[in-house]
Amino acid sequence: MTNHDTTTHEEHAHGHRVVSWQTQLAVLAILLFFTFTTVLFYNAESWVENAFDIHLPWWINVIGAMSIATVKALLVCMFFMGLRYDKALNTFALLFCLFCVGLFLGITMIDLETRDRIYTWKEGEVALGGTGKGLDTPSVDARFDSSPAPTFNTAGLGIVEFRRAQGLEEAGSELAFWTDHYHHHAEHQHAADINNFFTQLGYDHHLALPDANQAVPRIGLTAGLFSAVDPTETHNTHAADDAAHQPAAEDAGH
Amino acid sequence: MSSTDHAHHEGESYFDGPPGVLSKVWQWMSTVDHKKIGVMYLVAVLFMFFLGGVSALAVRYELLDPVRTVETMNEAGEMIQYTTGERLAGLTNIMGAKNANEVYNRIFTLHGAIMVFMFIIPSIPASLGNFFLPIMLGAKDVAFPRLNLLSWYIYVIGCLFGVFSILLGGVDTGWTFYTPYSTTTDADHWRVVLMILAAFILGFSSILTGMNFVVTVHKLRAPGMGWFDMPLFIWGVYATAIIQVLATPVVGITLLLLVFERVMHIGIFDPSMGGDPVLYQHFFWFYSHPVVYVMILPGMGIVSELLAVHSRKHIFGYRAIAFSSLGIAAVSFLVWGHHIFTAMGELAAVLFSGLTFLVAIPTAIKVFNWIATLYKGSIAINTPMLYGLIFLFTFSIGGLTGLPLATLATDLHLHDTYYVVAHFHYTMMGGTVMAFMGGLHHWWPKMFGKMYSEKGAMTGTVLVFIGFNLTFFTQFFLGTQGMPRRYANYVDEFQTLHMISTYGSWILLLGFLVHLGTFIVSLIAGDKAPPNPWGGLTLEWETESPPIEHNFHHEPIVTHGPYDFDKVVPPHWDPKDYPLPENPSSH
Amino acid sequence: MNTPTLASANMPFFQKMIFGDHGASEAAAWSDGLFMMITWFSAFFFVLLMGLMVAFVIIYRRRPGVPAKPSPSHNLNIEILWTVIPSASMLVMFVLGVRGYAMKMVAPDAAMELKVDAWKWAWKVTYPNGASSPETNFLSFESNMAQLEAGSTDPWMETKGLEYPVFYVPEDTAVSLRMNSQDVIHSFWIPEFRTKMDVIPNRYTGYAFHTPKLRDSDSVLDTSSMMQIPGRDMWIFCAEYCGDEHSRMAATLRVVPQETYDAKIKEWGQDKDPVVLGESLYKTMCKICHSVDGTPGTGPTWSSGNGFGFGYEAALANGQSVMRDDNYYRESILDPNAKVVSGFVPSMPAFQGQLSEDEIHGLIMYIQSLSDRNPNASESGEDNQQADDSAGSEG
Amino acid sequence: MQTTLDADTTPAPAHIANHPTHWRNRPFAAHFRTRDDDFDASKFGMWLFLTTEVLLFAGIFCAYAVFRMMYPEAWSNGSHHLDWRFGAGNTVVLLVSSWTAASAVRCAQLNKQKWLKINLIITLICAALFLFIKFKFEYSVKLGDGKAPGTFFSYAFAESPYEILWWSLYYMGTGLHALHVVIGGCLLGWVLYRSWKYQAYGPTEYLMVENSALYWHIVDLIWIFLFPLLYLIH
Repeated sequence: MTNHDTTTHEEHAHGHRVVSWQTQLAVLAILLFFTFTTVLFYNAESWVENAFDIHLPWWINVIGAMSIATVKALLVCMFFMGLRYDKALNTFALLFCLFCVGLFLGITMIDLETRDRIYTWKEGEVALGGTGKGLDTPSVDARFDSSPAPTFNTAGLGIVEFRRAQGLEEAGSELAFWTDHYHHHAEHQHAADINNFFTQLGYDHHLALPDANQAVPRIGLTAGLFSAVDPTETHNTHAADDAAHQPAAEDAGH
Repeated sequence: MSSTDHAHHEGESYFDGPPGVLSKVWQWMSTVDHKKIGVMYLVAVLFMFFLGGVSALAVRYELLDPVRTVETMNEAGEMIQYTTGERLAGLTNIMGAKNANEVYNRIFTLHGAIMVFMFIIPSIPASLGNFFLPIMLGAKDVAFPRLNLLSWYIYVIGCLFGVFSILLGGVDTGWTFYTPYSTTTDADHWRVVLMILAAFILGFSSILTGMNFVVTVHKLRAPGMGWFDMPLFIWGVYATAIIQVLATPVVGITLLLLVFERVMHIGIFDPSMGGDPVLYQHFFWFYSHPVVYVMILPGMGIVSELLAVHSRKHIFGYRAIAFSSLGIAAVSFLVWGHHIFTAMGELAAVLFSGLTFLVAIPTAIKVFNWIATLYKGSIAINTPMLYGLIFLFTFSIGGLTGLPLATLATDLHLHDTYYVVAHFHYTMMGGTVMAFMGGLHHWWPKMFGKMYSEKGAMTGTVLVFIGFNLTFFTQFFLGTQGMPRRYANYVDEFQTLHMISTYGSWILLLGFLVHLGTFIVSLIAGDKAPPNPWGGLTLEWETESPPIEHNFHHEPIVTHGPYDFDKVVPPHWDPKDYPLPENPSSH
Repeated sequence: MNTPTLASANMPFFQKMIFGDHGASEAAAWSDGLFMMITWFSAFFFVLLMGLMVAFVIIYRRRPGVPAKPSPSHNLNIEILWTVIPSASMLVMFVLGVRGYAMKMVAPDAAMELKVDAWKWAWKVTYPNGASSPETNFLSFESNMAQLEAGSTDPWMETKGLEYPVFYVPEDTAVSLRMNSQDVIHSFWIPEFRTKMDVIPNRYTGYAFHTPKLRDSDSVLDTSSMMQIPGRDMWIFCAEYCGDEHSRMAATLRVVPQETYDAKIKEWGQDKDPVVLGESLYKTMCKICHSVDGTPGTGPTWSSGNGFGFGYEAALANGQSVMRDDNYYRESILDPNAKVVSGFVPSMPAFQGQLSEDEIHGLIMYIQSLSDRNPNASESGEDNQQADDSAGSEG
Repeated sequence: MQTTLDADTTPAPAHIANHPTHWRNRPFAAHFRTRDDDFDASKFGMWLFLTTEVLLFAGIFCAYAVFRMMYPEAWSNGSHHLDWRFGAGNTVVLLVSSWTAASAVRCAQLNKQKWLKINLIITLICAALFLFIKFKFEYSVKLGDGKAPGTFFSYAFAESPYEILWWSLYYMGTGLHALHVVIGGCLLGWVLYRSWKYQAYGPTEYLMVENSALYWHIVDLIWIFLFPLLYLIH
């Protein structure tokens, strides 16, 4: 049986390459290393911006993360999926599919990006949902309720604005609303800062810069869209922000 | 080709089953034989064609005259109000619609959805392709026979979803499901979701069939059959299958997002939440434009077969036709934007206009080659050939009328008008359906072992040709003169053209009924078909009519090309029917 | 009847057969020319190919006992030729197409900008001075023939739902459109200008055209003065499928002399009696869904009777009921989905930001005037009370 | 060398070795000429299927790219609601599982029945771990906060009106991916079951292992891109 087994295998190995365990392990190690690298890159970038008050352009962030992801994907395809040892046809199928993905993404974005090339007024949102704001979640009877999702009347608002208005109403005042927010939700809101390696080492340097072009955003980036309160400009909420920030960071730290 | 010796043991044809109705039914329902699955597809697809055809006739019937609501004085001096021309108003209550317009909207949507998703996409590849692709390759079956059966079942389940949605009243979104209309209309009912899911499920069937065919062509060609020894039908189906595999998943995710959009307003395509309705159109047409080539490429393949076999002539420019199939498949992924010219940015519109013209080039090459094939042939005028010639006629019109649609300046006028409707029907019906009918007649003796009445079939063909042109040629003028599509009602001055169009649809119906009758008579009382009634040289003519269980008695070995009529005597040669070439060795 | 016509004389036969009339602007005429060029090009090749096909079929038809002669199976030169010729012609079409596209899309600097709003199922054009046209035309899908069939001699036989707004534009002027939809996608098509563009909810789209000079024969009926005035009517159609009344989402574009246009715009900008204002708004914006004579439509009728109308209780879809008063109508205009009447689907777009206070007031006044519980009516309270009772017992 | 050393030399019990499902007893599909043809065809078919998976997710990636371009502030706000530690943890889990899946193929090729099973079990544990992290630490917390897709959204503190799109795409992308994790887990579970019960896979018959592993790798591949797009890019 052993004999038979070995011969079968050798014949077989002739046609289909068996990848050695050393190679596989090495590939895993490289993949884990790249995962670490990309996380480090992300953290370093956030930290650099915070610590030195620099606005890194957005593409550094994108290019860094995506090129590492591409290398990782390449490794998985070549070694784990065996394309390196496989028939070229399979690689060709994958490449042609990626070509189609590229076309799909590329040309769709060309259209959506260049609507304003002749008239700038063609580019943007007229208003959320157009001038009609027809968010169709009216409060109607069961006959019209075909969706499992909650139906409610947003009174012409978008859902996000509607929920904010609701929250404000429940909190009673703007200050209570934001205090509540920074006490209970700080860990989510400040994930970038709290979870930063460097921040945890003690380099805490919180900035509030409403600039859409910076790589790391801050609270209130689009606060102007809401009439309720603009935390980047309101001194009170800043205080609440900083006060809430420290204990949250400690919580996350341990 | 291979030597098929007549001394072989008598094989059973593929549809000789066990005795007993139940066991026969079970045998068909559980079969993995590509021929049975092909026939099952044929039946299902023709049923869907019937449903889609009925809704088309209803659409034309409604448009026979414009709706006129008139308030006037009667003899007694009372003001009376009456409405004429709402011919489908009787269906309002039956369909649970709000008014006669909605009935019309639902019916044209059903026509589009059924014809596109349930008839024309699977029509040729899944029925004739399934039946003949392995035989023409000299294989015993497709690469994954069980997957093949699965994709039939998925197709049937998808159709059932669609039919169920129709029974619940139908949907009025248009087959394109454009947002935000499709996410807000009929908010009181699940049937729109059902129809979207039907298209989603049918997509799976399409993907599996495509995968199966690509692998079959790659791995199961008979010994001696190189890539350029494949019949052109195979090339067409192969190019189709590639598109099916690569384009369909995108519509899968699109429809999935649309379902979630409808049931919980995720907002991707919903402008009221910041989404972009034109993004939906990009998503949708990235699939649905390539899919029109899924519809037409196998038809082009069939026409290549018909013209070569029935004029006993080597197809002109074999490689040009084969490569243009692949070329069309490749370019089809670049041109979806011409469906969105009136909604997209100017730069992208110019880009897409240029790319769209690229498609015309391989298509033109094909047409030139087909015409050149006829040169110095020995042309038989029978039903399949007639359909081949009709294809050339109607498809040329369809293709040429596409030029003003690719040209930006003229498209702004013609977009979303009856001109587009006419163009689309000239390519899809005048192209695919004519090729499908031609292929069906061409291979009918092979599939069912019975000859059909040539007289009956010819009558049907002529009626279909006349009816088709009456129905759709008028619509070009409607479009250029200002008739928008999807209108339940129209300006009076269009009435004459609409009437001609509707009368044409009745002739078309008559033609298809004659065909149906001919086929039924053939099945019941047709003469037994010889193995090679047309003198074809491809492998399907080397086996019995109908083929035996595993297609061939011996694995065929290919020794000549599929169209070497001037070199080779076809198998099962009948000298009365097929005189030898004067100089067989001249090539 | 001054239904816009798409037909005119003095055109080449085929062009007349295809388009019915000259394109009304230079860009339109140019694209017609391009279309005809492509059509003649196509016709040439079509006739050539079909001629060859028929000739081959006849010449090389199968004759018993006569086999086909061997012939070449490919010819590189001829194949290159018939690849290059279509490619080159298509390049020409592409370039000309882009040029015509630019003519239709790019407005001259001095163009008059009109704001177009669309919703299910009506158009509204707002002029630079903020006015919008209150005028409607007895445009109809109904023809003289239908009148004759009905045996009517009344030239003003009114037909239901067949009034469409009339948008005035001055002759010989560049006009640029800035369009936005309030609900679903529509498409603003003026066939005579040979151009259309989708009207999309969340962004502006638009195109431009140059209105033609009026010809001596151009004359239309001004429904506000009931006089024939110089002018030319053109259809506006919605070309993107938008629902039930898609096929009735039409309007008239009326090209008039500059002075007529100026006078009209000035008149519309002035204050009006609220009820008259409301009625004109009704005819241009609301009529497609709401009737004023009790006939059922997409939305509830505004006339009283059967529990509808001002001053009557409305049963809502959520089981509650509400009195149809000023506030109710105001809310329903601005936020239609807040209270949906039982039996109707919530499909009305919100008109918040679309109507001025005066216009909302005018609409409510008009709605009141349609009710037998009109609080402004001069009848005594007793009559109203009686009407209440009868309505109550019926309901 | 190591191949013979590590190979499973213990003979299988007779009832397994003689079972028609045992890898030695499995014929290839009759319509192919050789076993290699059958294998290559099936693998090519699998690759075609994988391309469809890639294109399926292309829709999500395209929507992501488009809305990131249109509403950069919503996207950066959204991504800061996600904690990279869970994303990175899940990446590690999936990479390890991908490695064990690849090892499982190697073990089948070399007839190492025991290690085949161990590798498959580790892969399945990783799949479960991935889903556990996803649902326990991410979905449930976020849904609890009201950061839900569509009309389920009830989070009062969103910074941009378009953040709801971010959450919709987050749930569509990761949800669809989680669905693929489940499907891949089922495939590998089926392989494990047959391997356990019949020793169904060995040097001549490991196609099912290979194809399931390929599917699992594509799940991993998609996550390799989803992770930076959702958690790191901002």
